[in-house]
Amino acid sequence: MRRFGPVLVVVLTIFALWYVSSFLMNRTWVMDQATRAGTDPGFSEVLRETMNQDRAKLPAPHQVAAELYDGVFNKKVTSKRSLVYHGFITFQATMAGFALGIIAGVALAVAIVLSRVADLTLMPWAIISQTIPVVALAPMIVVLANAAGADSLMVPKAIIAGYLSFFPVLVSMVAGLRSPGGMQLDLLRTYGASPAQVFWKLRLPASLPYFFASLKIAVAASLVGAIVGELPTGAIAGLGARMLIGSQFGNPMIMWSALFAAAILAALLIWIVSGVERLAVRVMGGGQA
Amino acid sequence: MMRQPSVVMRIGLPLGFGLLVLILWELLVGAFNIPPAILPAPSEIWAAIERSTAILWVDWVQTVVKGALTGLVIGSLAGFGAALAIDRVDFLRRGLLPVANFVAALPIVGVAPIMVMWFGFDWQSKAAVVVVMVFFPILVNTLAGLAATDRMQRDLMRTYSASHAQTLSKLRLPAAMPFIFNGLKISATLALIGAIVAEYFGSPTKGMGFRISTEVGRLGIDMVWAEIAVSALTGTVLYGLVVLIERWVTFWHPSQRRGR
Amino acid sequence: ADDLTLQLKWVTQAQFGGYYVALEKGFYEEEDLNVTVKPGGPDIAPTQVIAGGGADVIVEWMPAALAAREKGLPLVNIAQPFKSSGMMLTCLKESGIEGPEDFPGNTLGVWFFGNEYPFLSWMSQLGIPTTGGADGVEVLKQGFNVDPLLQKQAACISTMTYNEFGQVLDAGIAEDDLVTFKYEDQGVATLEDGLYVLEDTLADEAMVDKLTRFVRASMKGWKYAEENPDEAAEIVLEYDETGAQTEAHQKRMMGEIAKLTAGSNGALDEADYQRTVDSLLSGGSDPVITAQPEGAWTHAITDKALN
Amino acid sequence: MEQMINNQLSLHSDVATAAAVIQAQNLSLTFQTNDGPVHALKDVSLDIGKGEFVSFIGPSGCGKTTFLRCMADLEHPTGGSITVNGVSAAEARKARAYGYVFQAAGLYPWRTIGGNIRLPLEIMGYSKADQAERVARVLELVDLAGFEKKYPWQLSGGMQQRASIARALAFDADILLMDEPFGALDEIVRDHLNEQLLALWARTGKTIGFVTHSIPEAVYLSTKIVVMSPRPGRISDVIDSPLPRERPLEIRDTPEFIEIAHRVRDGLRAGHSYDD
Amino acid sequence: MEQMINNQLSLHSDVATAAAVIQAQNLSLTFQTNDGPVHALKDVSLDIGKGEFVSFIGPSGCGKTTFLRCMADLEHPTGGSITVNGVSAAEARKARAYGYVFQAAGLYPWRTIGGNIRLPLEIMGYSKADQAERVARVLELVDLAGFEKKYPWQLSGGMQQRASIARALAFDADILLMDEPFGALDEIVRDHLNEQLLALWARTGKTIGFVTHSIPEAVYLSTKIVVMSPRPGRISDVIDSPLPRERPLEIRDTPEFIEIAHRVRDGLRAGHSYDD
Ligand SMILES: Nc1ncnc2c1ncn2[C@@H]1O[C@H](COP(=O)(O)OP(=O)(O)OP(=O)(O)O)[C@@H](O)[C@H]1O
Ligand SMILES: Nc1ncnc2c1ncn2[C@@H]1O[C@H](COP(=O)(O)OP(=O)(O)OP(=O)(O)O)[C@@H](O)[C@H]1O
Ligand SMILES: Cc1ncc(C[n+]2csc(CCO)c2C)c(N)n1
Ligand SMILES: [Mg+2]
Ligand SMILES: [Mg+2]
Repeated sequence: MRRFGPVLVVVLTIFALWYVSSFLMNRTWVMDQATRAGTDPGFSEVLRETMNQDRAKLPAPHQVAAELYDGVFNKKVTSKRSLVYHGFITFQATMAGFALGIIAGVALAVAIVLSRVADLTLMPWAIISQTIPVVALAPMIVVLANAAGADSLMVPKAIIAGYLSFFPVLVSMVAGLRSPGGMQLDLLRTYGASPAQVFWKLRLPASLPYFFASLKIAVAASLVGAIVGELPTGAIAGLGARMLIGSQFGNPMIMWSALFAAAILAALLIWIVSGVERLAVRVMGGGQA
Repeated sequence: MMRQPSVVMRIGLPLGFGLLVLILWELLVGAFNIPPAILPAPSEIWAAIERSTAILWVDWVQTVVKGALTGLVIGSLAGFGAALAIDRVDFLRRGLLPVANFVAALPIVGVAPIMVMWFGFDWQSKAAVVVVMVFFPILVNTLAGLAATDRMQRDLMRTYSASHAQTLSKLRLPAAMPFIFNGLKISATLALIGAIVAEYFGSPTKGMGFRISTEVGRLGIDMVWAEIAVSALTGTVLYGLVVLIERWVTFWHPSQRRGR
Repeated sequence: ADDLTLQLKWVTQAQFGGYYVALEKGFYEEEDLNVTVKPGGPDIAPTQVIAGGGADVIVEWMPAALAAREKGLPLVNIAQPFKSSGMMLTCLKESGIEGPEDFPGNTLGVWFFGNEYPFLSWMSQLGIPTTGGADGVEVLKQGFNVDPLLQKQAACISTMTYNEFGQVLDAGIAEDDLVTFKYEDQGVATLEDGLYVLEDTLADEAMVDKLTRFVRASMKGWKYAEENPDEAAEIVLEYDETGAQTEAHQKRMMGEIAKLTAGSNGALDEADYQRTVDSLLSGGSDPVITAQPEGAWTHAITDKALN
Repeated sequence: MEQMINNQLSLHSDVATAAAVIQAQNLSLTFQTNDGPVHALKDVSLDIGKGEFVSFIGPSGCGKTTFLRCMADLEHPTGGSITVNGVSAAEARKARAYGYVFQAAGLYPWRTIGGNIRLPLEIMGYSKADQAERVARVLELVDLAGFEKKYPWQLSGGMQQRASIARALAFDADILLMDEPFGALDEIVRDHLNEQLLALWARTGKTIGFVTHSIPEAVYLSTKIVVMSPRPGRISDVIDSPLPRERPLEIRDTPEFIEIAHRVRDGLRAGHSYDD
Repeated sequence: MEQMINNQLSLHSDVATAAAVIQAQNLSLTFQTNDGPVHALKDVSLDIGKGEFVSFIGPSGCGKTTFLRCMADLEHPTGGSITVNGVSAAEARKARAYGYVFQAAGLYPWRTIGGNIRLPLEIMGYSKADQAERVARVLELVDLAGFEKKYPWQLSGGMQQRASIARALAFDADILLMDEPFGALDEIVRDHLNEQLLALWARTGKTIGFVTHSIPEAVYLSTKIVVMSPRPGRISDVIDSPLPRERPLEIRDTPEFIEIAHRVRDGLRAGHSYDD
């Protein structure tokens, strides 16, 4: 209770604010409609109307909750109306992109740390790569992946997700592989250790805390990438596609529920990764704090 | 230990690499006869840039100056302020932080249409998207930074019986600066991307995101790349600017000084 | 069976009912074709997909196809299942707009991404600048939904008879509260959903044969969809993998689409083509296309397919 | 033995209470750690009179730092009580009674040496002119004149340590608590600073608590030497020095000095497990 | 005075060269820093014979660490030459001639104490059985038996320091270089480890280079004491100890001991600016 008390209070406060905002934001539409119909609704009527609008500017919390519950629990998980189904499709692309991002990030970091030239040439471009809007590249990635003969829609989605997630891994791994101080390196020099030994016995273990710390950011970035990638891949399935179709076909509740489902999925992924991190830190004998 | 690379190397090598890629790109596009609708050659992109500087400028002002920078400033200040509040009131830390965490996980693709619905088509909605995007990195990094003082540094302040404000201004904020700048570096790139993506969901007939999404449909891929180039250049300059200010502000941090 | 890929212009919906019916009812199979239908979406330009080799045939609007042709992508119309245009501008009556002469000073929502050409040529024919100001119209790049009208961010928005217009009504705005301008009625209609291929595909005998069978089967699908709109809508719903579409909406869309396909046997009507081209050429200072296109359409396929 | 110490302590209290500045009564502090509780201090009682120079000596981990931190209200005892100037340690801290020198220098890297020394003066609201004057004076005192504008990381470890001492001396705290302030210094510098510290003490009449690992240092400086032993941390001996307040360096060769040093060494040795 | 030292040095060289393990000739090392060059070592010449125990003492920043690092090829001299076992320092390093104890413990936090000690053994390819046997032996030697499975941060500073000494003793290096290894330890533990170190030295006949700030420690341990002075870092005195190799702790009260200590102190004092 001590732990959840504050969260509860804050969440309740947010809900209260949310309800008030819902009322205020949705009222315009209700009043407009009344004007068009030539009626003059009382306050309680307006209140009721604002709380249950199909196309609310800001749906009330209970509406979103109901839609989420419906999408998650009231549908067979294999049904294409199930949020679990779409969440899983997005999850798959996220994981594929995450793996791609980790591999690319680690590989680049190793190259950058081992080679001065790679450092000076690649690092600026890694930064520049992140200033390019993915949405602009996405269609080209889709077309090129297509042209390269990838017939699964997973491939371009995973590439886009990987594109977003490799960077945090790269930055952290570079910092981590460089983290051993002068004395730690000198120690191995006095042993006449080979460069490979320095890498395996010092740099790599020293980088692991940095690596795990970056995974949380990377997995969130990967999810965003997967969702962004679901728009130009034909918006066929996945949370991103559902958001878009919900919005396009005048069913914003579908969009809101997909949006919250995505946030919950992200929270879940981050929570799992943090768990893995804690476990790894324990195994690595860390946890000084 | 390692010698500091000269400025020539630091600029020449990445530039050389970039040039190499451009040349290869140009040659490959020529050799494989790749249609410009898929991938225009760098020379064509450059031609588009020269041809459309006026349009590029208008788009840049709309997206970068009005959307991204406004959002970046507001979002950073908001994140910073929230961090100070959360830091001051433990109740908020335990209550607001998990919620903020959750909000940060909302994907931009979903947030953008809502912001357009709420704040209209013009730059205000783009700035709002940027605010949402940069708020969290700044918040988290500032909080981490405020916690980055070691016990002895804080105890010293205790022995002086310094007030909360004094401890903040003389110890914790200076110590937090490296973290805050890390957050700013992330935010600077996010801000651009956020402003551009938001334009996909409704915009006036100018802006980098508007141009990109429109020109793809018109097969003006050279123009798309021109905007991408402008975006990359802007992002890099923005990032570099943050790095420069960081150097100046956190000169004392070990990462900013080699040797001693 | 011969493989063939069709890239749609937008997401799975009754707008493309004929192709889905042909797929579901086995009309393609009967022609010994193995057709893959790729839905579109925002950020997918069918012209770019076909240029990249991602599709053999695309569904595209003629203005975008001709504009791409001028950009050097040699697209050729091989069939035109849509006879009339479903595009219109829908305005709130309370905005005070009664006719095109009332547009100046107002904000209008327009789809871009290649869909803006009909609007732009209409405005240039009306002589209304699209750069804002008191005598011009303020143009908004409209997103994927009808919110701008509901939120009164624009006086008018672009709608399709078969899709967005219904959404406006569903949202609770009565038809009486709306003023609509159909492009057809304004005499500025341009040809919509046609089938396009790259020119060099037509030089290949085997491909021509394949396309012939494809068009034949597709038109069979369209006829079936026109006659059985509800079943066609059900089929479309089957293929919508997002599960976000509703039956009512797709049934209505199919009904409206049937009105647009009515009157086309699949072959391009040269007069319609010329009207479209003229409209696009008349864009004043900034026409969509600058010269009469050559070889932008062929009857070669439909002639074989429909006889 | 415990009996004896207690006797001695209570005896001692009677003498000193009149002007007692710091009074610890049955002080205990237990840290809760993952491996179980650590009894850093257990039933420690001690009185420190006004103007005394008290050294704390004992094996690593016996609770010297913890004791000093309790005095300065940096650690909250889990048992017993501690009063400073008749009020609680917290109130004394808020009244800015302490100058504290930590075991490590702990200078703020974003401030110059001068800026670091100025820090407490800024916080306590000294005037600009007063600040400048004081900074110059204490820099002189620790032989760092001319280094005012350097940053901490531009100085050697020993110089940093001296700067942190200067920082604690810059303002007028009644009580000076120093945790191994001279640990990083070589013998010559150490001797020099020892002399300086004695002179300062004589001049200002501050009450000083001083942790050290060096027996000669403890004997040379103190009016009272507190020997501590570990697990749990407690006081094993309190030695009142008979040496005069005036102490030239040569006093270290006198028989009295050597005798006290012997007693301290014996007390220390008792805290270790080596049987030699 | 300089003349005198040089004389003494060259004289000394003649005696020791026969079995010289480390020979430094006019060694200089200048660091280029933002503030201009720092002359850490200047024209330093020294011969260390096989089986000698050489202590380096001198004020903070006089170049002791730098000199030791040059011997171990961790720093590249900017002038002069250094040979180890007749080959260059780099070759000697690659031949794994050194055991080095750094000024700070520098244990790898992700390895247990046992794992840290095993590190050099893994790198040098000792067999698993041999590794286990050696780890157990050196842990015993530094009184850390039972702590093999603990992580460094679970140990006090002094214990960490001892673990790092164990790490350097685990493998068979001819030359042991120790940079203030006992700095963080209290006097009693220090005495104990001094004895242990002397015993180990007597048993193995290793050549030892040892940096310390403590005069008694230097005199107690060494066969040769090198006194250094700063700015620029140079050798100001080399004292060959006449004390016997067998040294009980009580030797520290003998007149010979006190006399050598005096000479070291004088040499040290010359390196400081204090005029007392
Ligand atoms: N924050 C803490 N959490 C847990 N245990 C602690 C903490 N601080 C100190 N200890 C433990 O309390 C005991 C006393 O520590 P303290 O720092 O007072 O020793 P000390 O006498 O100052 O030693 P040293 O001479 O090494 O500085 C030690 O066993 C130490 O491990
Ligand atoms: N990497 C470096 N860059 C620049 N100057 C250095 C570097 N390392 C050492 N110095 C300088 O060289 C001089 C000698 O340093 P060194 O560490 O050898 O001193 P020391 O005798 O070991 O001192 P201490 O007793 O404090 O350990 C010092 O003035 C120091 O500031
Ligand atoms: C950027 C962009 N905006 C809107 C559409 C909409 N659109 C394309 S075809 C069509 C007909 C009805 O569905 C509609 C509405 C788009 N494709 N791309
Ligand atoms: Mg301590
Ligand atoms: Mg040193």
